[in-house]
Amino acid sequence: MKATFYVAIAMAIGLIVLLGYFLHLDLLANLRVVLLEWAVILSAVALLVGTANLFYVHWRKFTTTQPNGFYSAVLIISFVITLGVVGWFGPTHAYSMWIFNNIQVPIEGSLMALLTVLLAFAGVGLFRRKPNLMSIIFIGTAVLILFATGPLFGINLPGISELRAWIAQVPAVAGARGILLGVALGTIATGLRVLMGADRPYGG
Amino acid sequence: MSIADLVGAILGFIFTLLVFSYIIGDNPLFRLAIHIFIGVAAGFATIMAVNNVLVPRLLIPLLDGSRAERILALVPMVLGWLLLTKISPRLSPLGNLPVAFLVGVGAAAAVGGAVTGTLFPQAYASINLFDLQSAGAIDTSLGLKLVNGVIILIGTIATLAYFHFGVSSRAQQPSQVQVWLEGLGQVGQAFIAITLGFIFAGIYSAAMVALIERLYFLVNFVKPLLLPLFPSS
Amino acid sequence: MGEIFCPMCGKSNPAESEVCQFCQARLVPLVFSPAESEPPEAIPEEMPSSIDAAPTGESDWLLGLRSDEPIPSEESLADVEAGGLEDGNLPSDETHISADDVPDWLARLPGESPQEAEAEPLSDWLKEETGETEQPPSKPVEVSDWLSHPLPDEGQVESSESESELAPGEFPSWLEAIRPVKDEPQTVSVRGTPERIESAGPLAGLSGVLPAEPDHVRPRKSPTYPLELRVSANQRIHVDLLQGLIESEGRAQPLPQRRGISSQHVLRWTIACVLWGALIWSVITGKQEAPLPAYTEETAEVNRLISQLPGEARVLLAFDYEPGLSAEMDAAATAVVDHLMLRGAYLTLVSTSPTGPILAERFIMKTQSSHHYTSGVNYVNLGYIPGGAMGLLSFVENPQRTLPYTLDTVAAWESEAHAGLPALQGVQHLNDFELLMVIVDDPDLARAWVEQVQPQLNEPDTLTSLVMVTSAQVEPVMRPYFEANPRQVHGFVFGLRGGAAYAQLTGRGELPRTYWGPYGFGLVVAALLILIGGLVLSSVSLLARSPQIKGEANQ
Amino acid sequence: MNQLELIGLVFVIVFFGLMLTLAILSRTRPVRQFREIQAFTRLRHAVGLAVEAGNRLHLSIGRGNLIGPQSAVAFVGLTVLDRIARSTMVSDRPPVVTSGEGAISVLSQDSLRGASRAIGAEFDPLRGRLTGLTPFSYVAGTLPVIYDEDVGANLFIGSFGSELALMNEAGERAGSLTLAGTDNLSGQAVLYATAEEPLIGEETYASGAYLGAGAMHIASLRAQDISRWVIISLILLGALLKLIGVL
Repeated sequence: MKATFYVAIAMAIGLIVLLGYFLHLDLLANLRVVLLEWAVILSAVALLVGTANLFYVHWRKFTTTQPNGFYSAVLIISFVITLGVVGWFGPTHAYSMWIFNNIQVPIEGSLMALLTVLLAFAGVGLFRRKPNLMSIIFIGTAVLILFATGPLFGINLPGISELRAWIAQVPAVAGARGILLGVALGTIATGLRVLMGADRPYGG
Repeated sequence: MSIADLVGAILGFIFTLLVFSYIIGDNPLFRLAIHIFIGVAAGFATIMAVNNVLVPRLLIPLLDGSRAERILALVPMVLGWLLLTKISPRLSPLGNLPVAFLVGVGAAAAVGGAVTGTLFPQAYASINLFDLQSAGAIDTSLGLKLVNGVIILIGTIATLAYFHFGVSSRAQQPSQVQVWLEGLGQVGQAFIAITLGFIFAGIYSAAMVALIERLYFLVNFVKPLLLPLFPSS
Repeated sequence: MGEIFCPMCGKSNPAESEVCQFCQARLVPLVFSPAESEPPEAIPEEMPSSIDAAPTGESDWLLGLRSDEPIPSEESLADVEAGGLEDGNLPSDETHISADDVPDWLARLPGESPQEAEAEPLSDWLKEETGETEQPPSKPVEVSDWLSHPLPDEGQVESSESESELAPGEFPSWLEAIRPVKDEPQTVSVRGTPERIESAGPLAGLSGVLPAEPDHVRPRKSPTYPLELRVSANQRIHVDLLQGLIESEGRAQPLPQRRGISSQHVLRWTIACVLWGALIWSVITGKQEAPLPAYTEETAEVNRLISQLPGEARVLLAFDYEPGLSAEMDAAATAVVDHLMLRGAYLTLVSTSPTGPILAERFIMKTQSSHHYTSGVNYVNLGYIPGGAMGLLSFVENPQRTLPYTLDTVAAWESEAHAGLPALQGVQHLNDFELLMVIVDDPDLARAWVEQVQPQLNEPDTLTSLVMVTSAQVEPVMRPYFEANPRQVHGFVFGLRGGAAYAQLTGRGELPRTYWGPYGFGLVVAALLILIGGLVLSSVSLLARSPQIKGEANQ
Repeated sequence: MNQLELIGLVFVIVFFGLMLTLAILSRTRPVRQFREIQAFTRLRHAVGLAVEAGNRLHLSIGRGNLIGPQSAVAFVGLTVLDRIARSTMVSDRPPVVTSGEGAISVLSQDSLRGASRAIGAEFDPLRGRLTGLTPFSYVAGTLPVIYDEDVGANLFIGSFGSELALMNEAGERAGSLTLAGTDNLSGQAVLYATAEEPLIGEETYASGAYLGAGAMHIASLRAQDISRWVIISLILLGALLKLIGVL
């Protein structure tokens, strides 16, 4: 009985929000705005639940002296310090900006920089892993665009910029559009399954 | 450069090297850096959620909003408390109501967003390629626009056809339609490979700029320390 | 002349004989008179005293009955317990048949006396029957129960013969080995007492007849069967092996340890050394000066739109990218925002990601410090719009209700209560801004901005333009919005290439100029690495696989 | 309601009706065959290995915002989690689930709890984890799970960006199978090059049907196929009418 109650809640709420996309009735529009407002607030509360889960997992790892428990302690300390400084002084204060500019941005930038090696390594090994026509076209296009994007030591290969622009405007757009239309169909099917109660990720 | 900036630069320098050491292999220094990073990122995200959502949209209306605002804010407050019970495995079933609420809104947003935000705009854009009247106004050569339009149309349809899942049950002698579908799917695969290859090059470019920015930071940090050693350069 | 069968050897004797002429076993029970009987041996303590004391009121006939059953002596019980059937201590009467007592006529008979049966090995056919291997002489042969029964009458001879042909039931060695050593229950076994033979009435001569009067029930502990099997060393090994197998199933197997250094590691290090070495050299020497790229149509459109902005224009600037891509996005947007600030535009900063507002502050401090823009005066930071695309929709429909305060929780909008901040003077809706600029790194987020903002821009007599500064990976997804008719996005700057082209147009923007040289050099080196590396690796694997392919072709 | 919104509403209602009809028909008619997707074949094999050989399965369901279009691919990840948890929960090494958004991590714990209750296994709250609150910190927090917890196969099904390359590459270094699918185009470009078994575009949304999650999943996949050809016909017709100037 409880499960059907949750299914009814999800269906009713979902139906109101979905109809709000297509029907512009004042009552429906206002109801939809209020429901969205509550959903945004609950999303923020869910973020706090997630943070509690993150804290609990690492706390257990540290207190039960599992291997690598030291790193969990480091994570908890850095989390508490950041929470204290940014919470007390505000996110745009000099101290908060100091933490952001000297810890978060350098590390995220470095992780992104690692992709130059990881993606090149994947590109080199792709044809060996999947020796088929699709891999050849994929690698060929990627290498051509890399050559055409930056300056070629000042050499201006005739037509390479125009070829790059054409690939960007025609075949790449066609493929992207087809993939996006397919993804949209899959999204509609999945959403409708949840709205009709066939899929119930809640109520566990 | 103030002391805080100097300490900050040293910290940034060390963290950059620790993360770059991952290329050699997963090592304790890399683990130390990413665990500090996860803690800092979680701290910022938590404060932003509280400052930008919970305070202005829940607490302020509850504390000094109008009567209507207070009543409206009571419902998310109760649902919020119920959702917090998900932290404890024992009380967790109490939080199923707000979760069902979120899933209902999420599913509707997915369907509504897909239809109005992707399906129709992309289909409409494919049709608009052949709006030759307006093409004349922007003095693009008509022939080239038409050829490009036809190629984009074929590419879009072939890509969409490639994802077709159903196959005829008579696998031994596939019907004519199946053979034709197979061919169209091959064309679609080529277009998918070009699109993903182009995006792959775009991601690689972004990573390259990130690497160059980090290298400039490292070099500019080390250069003043080494300059006294090479007065001539 | 009737006959009577000896209960011990089963042979027939004349009805009137009291003792078996073959094995001297008594055929007729002894008649007991109180004067002659011996006092009963010490009854085991566990026997409840109530039985000894013979409950009062018990009638004489009962006592007489009880006296008929010979109470086994302590020793024989012990024999039974210790020896068990296996050791040949067959429970029998007090008399024990010794070799001397066997009469000659019996010795000549083809049948065997128990002793000879023990000594003589089993005949061959019997071995096949029982499938038994050569048994060591010490192995006891158990006399099956059915043998001990009295032989039936003349009429049943045929069946008896067939029974005599039946090999005495004998346990095979493997069954013998796993029979419990001490499996008899600790208590006195009822089997120890010889069965009564009816001497009167219609059932005369039959044994094992259920007594009319109920037996008295002795309280006994339930038989416990200790399971210590007699197992040979070989079988012990097998049992241990089996046990090990079963236990190992329950234990999680450690995954195979990854080999220290593999060819993958070497390939990865080679790529890193070549690529990063080239870039470090380029960054240090600064030798890679290269001409900035020519501007493209979509970039020129952005320049045109900003150049046409009126003085003190209101501009909405969205910072929707992750800190990881801040290098590319800062380089792409520096020249454009610099141009905006040159025009004296008032900026309103928003974001749909939690780190966006702080990235915006960092961008203005780091790349635009020369313009001395101050928060709350020249620009206002409204913070982060939660809820992704849905939150964006509510912001587009009603910005004041969605973001009422700045990041520092100051009331931002103009209302009766407060004057609001200069950057938002006269702004109520999205189309009150002269320009919307979105700096975004994700294709889905970029599309969400276009889809949500579209209705506002299509309002009649709206002069608001939408331009985007995006990462290079977003180009194929967003370009169609520029080429649509009417244009949904009025101008684009794609990645560092677009940023460098814009810097070429304005003649300003230090960051893109600095990065452009090493960027081009790095991309070429990477492209060559992927191309050459891929070809080499594929040909190596093809060569390695060709013998295998040839081998399959020959089969 | 303008013309486009009316067409949108009609399309959703027709799609919904199609799904219901096909689901009801599938009870009486033989089930239609689907083309083989190599990734799902290897996934079923990996699930079998997880039960017999005790390899742990690691499922990561991304960082998409639950109240946005990215919620659909998160629901697909939760469906795959439910299917896998039911068969591998009793193995020596039960599955571990990571995610990068608060609401999705709450749903992943619910799915694990529901699966444990369905097969009578004990639920361990540590199996469903949030590893980071921003995209890159989520990936950085997932790397130790891939390396340290004897993972035999990694499944990344959800909303990911280009940072997905770090997780795929870590899976390869750890010597485990990586199977990945996402709705984001940047994520798809990266996973095509780095994942052993990539799911491109719409294939990610077919996970439920290929893993036997129920008749409605098969019906919705067939409804997608039918509406695919309806959209292709509308585009062709519209282009023709636009070319001759009618539209």
